[in-house]
Amino acid sequence: MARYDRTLIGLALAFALLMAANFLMPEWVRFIGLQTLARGAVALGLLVLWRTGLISFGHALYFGWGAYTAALLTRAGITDAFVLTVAATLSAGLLALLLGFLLRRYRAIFFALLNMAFSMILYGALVKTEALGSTDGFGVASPSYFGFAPEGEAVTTTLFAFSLTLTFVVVVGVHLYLRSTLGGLTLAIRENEIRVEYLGYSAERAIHIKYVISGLLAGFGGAVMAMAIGQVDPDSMALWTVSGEFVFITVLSGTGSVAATYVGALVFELIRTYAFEYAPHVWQLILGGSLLAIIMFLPEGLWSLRQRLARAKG
Amino acid sequence: MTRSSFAAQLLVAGALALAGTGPAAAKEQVVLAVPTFLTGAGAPAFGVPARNGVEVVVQAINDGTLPAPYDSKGFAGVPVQLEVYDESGGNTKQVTEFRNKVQKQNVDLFVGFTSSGTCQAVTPVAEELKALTIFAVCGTQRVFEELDTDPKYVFRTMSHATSDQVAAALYVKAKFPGVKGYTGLNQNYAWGQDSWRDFDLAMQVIAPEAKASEKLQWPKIFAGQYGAEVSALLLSEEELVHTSFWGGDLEAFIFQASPRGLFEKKKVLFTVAGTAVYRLGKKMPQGVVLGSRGPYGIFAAEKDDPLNKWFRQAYVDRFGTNPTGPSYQYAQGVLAAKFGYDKAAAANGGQFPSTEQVIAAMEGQKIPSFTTTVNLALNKGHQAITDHAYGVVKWDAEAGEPKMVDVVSFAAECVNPPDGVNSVDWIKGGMKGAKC
Amino acid sequence: MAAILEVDNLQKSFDGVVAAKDIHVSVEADEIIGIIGANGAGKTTFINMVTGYLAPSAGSIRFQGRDIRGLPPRRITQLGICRSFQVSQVFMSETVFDNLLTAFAIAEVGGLALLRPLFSAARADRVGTHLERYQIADYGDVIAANLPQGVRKLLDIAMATVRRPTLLLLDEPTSGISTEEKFELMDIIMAALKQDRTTVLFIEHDMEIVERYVGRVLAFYQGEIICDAPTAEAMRDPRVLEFVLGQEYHAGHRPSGARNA
Amino acid sequence: MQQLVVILVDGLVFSSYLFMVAVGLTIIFGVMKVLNVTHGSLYAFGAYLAAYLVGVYYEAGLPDAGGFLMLLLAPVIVGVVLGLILERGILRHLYLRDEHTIVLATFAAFLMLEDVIILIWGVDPYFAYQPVSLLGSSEIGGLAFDNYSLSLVFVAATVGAVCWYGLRRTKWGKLLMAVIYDREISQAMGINVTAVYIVTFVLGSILAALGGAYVAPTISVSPGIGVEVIVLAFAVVVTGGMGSIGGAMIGSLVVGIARAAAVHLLPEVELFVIYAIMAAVLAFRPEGLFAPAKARRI
Repeated sequence: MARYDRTLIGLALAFALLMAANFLMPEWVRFIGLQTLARGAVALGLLVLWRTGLISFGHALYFGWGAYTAALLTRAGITDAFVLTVAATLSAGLLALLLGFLLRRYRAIFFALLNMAFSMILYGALVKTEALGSTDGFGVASPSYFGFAPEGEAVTTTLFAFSLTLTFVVVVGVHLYLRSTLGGLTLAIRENEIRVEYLGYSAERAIHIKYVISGLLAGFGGAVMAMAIGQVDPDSMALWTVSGEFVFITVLSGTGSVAATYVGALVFELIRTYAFEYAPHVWQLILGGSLLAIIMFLPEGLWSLRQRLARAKG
Repeated sequence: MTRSSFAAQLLVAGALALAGTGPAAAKEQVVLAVPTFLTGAGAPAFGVPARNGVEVVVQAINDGTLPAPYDSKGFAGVPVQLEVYDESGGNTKQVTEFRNKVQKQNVDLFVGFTSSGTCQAVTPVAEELKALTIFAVCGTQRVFEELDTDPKYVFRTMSHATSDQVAAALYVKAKFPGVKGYTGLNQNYAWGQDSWRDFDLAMQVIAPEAKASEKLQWPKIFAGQYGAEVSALLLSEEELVHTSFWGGDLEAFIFQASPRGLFEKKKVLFTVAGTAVYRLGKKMPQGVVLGSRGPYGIFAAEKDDPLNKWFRQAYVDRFGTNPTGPSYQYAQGVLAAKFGYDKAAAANGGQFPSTEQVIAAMEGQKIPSFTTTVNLALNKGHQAITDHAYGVVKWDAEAGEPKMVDVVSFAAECVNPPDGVNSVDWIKGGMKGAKC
Repeated sequence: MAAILEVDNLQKSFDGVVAAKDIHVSVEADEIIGIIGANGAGKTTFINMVTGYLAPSAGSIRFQGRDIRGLPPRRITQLGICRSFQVSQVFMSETVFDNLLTAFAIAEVGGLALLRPLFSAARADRVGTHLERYQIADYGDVIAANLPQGVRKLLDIAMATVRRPTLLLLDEPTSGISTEEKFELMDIIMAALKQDRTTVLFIEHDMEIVERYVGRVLAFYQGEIICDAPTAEAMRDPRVLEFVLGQEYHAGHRPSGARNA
Repeated sequence: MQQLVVILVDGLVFSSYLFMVAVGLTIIFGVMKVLNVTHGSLYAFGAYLAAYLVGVYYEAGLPDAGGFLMLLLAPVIVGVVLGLILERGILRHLYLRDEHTIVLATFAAFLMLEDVIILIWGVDPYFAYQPVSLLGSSEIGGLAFDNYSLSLVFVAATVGAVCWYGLRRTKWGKLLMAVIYDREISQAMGINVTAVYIVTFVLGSILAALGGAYVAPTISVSPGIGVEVIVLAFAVVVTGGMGSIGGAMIGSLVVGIARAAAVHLLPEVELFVIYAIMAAVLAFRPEGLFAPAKARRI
């Protein structure tokens, strides 16, 4: 019981600190922060699935869906960040609900790859659609906040504050879900669906619920990313490699904690930024190399690192 | 890595960023960032020739060995530090990189960008961050016509893609007056879609008697296999084939179409094949029409201008191959930047100018370049119009290299809309005010 | 007294192979029924059909007067028919306590209630009493995977009964248990079930167990019920003697005897 | 009529290409239950080495026919060397981990190899057109087709036949099938699963590289050719049924002919054909056209 409370307190503290830091950090750091929040949200969704032993190699589907939903709304003249985010999140959740009826029947690698296949279909559709700028994508008007439209550096500061606040709500929500009975079912389902079924609950329904949650989170991440970048395009929103990055962040973070996901997302951003800055010709080599190193030497992800340190301290 | 060490990293990096944002006084060097494709499919066709072109020019600028009017050292006397970086990896990454370059690595200006999508993604950021950004290549006219209608920090030093297609249509009209029908083979992504749309529009105005095919080929970009497309083109009634293929797809298409006699059966019009013509050499099918997005690359081979002669020589000496379109286009962007800095410094009493002064010095100028004048005539003096040329490839046996014959050159004013007119509307409206 | 389970003319065949043929059974409340028969006689198939794991090819299954044929296992479970398994189906990597905690959680809540925390003091108490009832309280903190065979069996049955089922189907509760343990195990189970007056149907190979705990026997042979009678009577039934006990006394005793040696 | 013939020929050629590209992926998936993302890199390496060797070969002015041997030599070298490096160096350390971790590892390796290719061969494209020119062209349905592309059909058919025979009729194939059917049981039965995995991965790698090598003469071998292939191969494998060679064949034929038909009859949908077929299959038979329905625990 106490354990859970500590997580909540930790989250609240982190929230307060970051909110304060928002006004001190240089803009490029804040921008990395924004992307961390966006990708972290998707990874959090994958974490929820992973707790039942399922992983999706296609969540760029919901990420891109959310991003494009937000972008299309700004095209239609709706620029309120809150409306954009909620709409993107819900529409992605709805899509997940529909596909879930099919996907909930699959497990293990088949589940992962069927997701990937669906994300490719969205990618193909986007590239094909000239109205949506095909591979160029199109611009996203900078968001307003209940009528207030920031200028200059305030653009990112406000967006970060906004995203951070919603992220806090989302993370707490997911945390509460995970400690709930429904969330607790995850391990049971991972271990023995037959028993769960014979205790009177549908394992498939539990999985379906998780899938929808992961879809909602990915849509949320997509909206944040779209608003941060100011442009949506298939290659960086819906391509299969994007899904791969999300899985990487999830594995990098480990299933240990909801907070770890965001640390993982941040590490990912930093690796990429520095690889790109110091090795412009071989940045993929560095990126891939670090992925590989982490997979091989940190099987439990960063969280295990934290625990190891704790043990070391004694 | 642990949280604390992240914090450390962030603080350090943050400190760096803050430290950089000092006054521009006593400038020791101008940091010139050049984004272009160093990896991926864009690298051979665009990225590497472009980088090479820039390296040649920047070195000469720092040594002060360029011919007039660029014979002074550096930008406004300050040596240029070149930062070439990879343009591949998608817009999200490019926008992030752009911000990092400006805020973390204190880049003074950008010259480059090949992908239309990336240009569109970067434009608002450049304006937001007040970073001087000179687009050297990217084609789309949307940048200034839709996205950034009141540009301040963003320039483009070559005509946008519409002029490629207008010139192409004019060439068809001039050289194949009798053409009854034309079809298209274009990659199914923004560049291909826009290229066909503009060409088709221009043809409807310039050669209304010719009819566009009902069955246009839209292969996926990087598909690499075009057997079926070649068959379909061989079977089509239209005698003219328009294609905006580039890079590996272009070369693959040529390898797959040549043995099947497509280039003998049909008149094929390549709008951007200039990039491949030297590399393919003898394998380049004879008698095809091609353009290089302007009087660049092979079209500049015989252009007898001191600046151009110097560039070709320096480039060949250094890399052993001839400069292609992108080499010229990127180098041209650098020239424009030097022009702006030098002029602004002069106006500033020899003092190193602020970015805003450079912009003021560039807006609306006619900047001399290798084979054309970069006339910043459109969109409040930020969008250049440049000359254009199309011709037919012929293998010159004794010279041992390809040549352009039947070249038709087009004045910038002939293939570009007048200021204030949206290019697509301009074509639809019958290209009023074109001075040919 | 009214029958709670009525099975009429139940049929099942797996592409050609007949696993159940016109089975008629009527079970009354509070009965303790033993199902005997050689391996492959159709015993488990019968349980699987009653609990919705397999869909019958034909026939009807009525529980407390309502037709439950074709319902998914979870619905049937919710209606009050629970089962245990030949191979214990527990959450191997969790402790005995957590196994039951999860079991109670699923059994107790439906719909939005699922969003309440998994752990609650009240629920913990219920787990405690349940552990006591099956006399496995000492094992509360042991990971299921490390449990002795017999205890895991008990845990499996304990989990099957968290819903206080009206009808409980046990699939070979004593399989893999040595003879001397068997009786102890069955005593615990039966005692626990009596408290809830649960009607029990269980598959058993060991006739001593059957004779000791069961009032009525269903003997299966090649998918058919060849005998449905009070235990003593069934034990004398010629067909049972020929088709079931003939092997059963071997199947039932030799292995356990071997274990003793 | 003529059009029909041409569609069939184009379709067959493209199907063969798809099969060559997909077969390696599906074999590795079938046995190891791993989506091998490095498949694209292996394809690219095959293409590069083949193009390089062919170039060197004809530079040396050796007899024409020998150039084709290079197209077979290259994939063997790539498959054995790179395949072993990947399997021994990376994958084998991960077999005890979740399947998706292994997929992720191949994804990481793929990223690295993209740059390694550039480090080895630079960004300038390699051309190996000689084999195509040598074989000349012939006329079918009034159209010229280059014999090299036509020969692709026979190569693909041979590869398919050999794989089929190898799996159904040889001892190794039976072991493989056993492992495909149930890893644990076969281990218990004393099958050396490790050895099976090594052989499978090297085999799959050789096939991937063969795809690249055989296509090399018809394309411009340049950076990024591997990325597209992963997507294409994956689409085919999903359509046909993951892990089934028959599935890969059916998938290739369906996709290939459908695409050719689209190009000739309704070109504007070409890009979407592959995805559309995949979507349809997923909607109605998610386990693919060919693969047996996967047994589920409930």
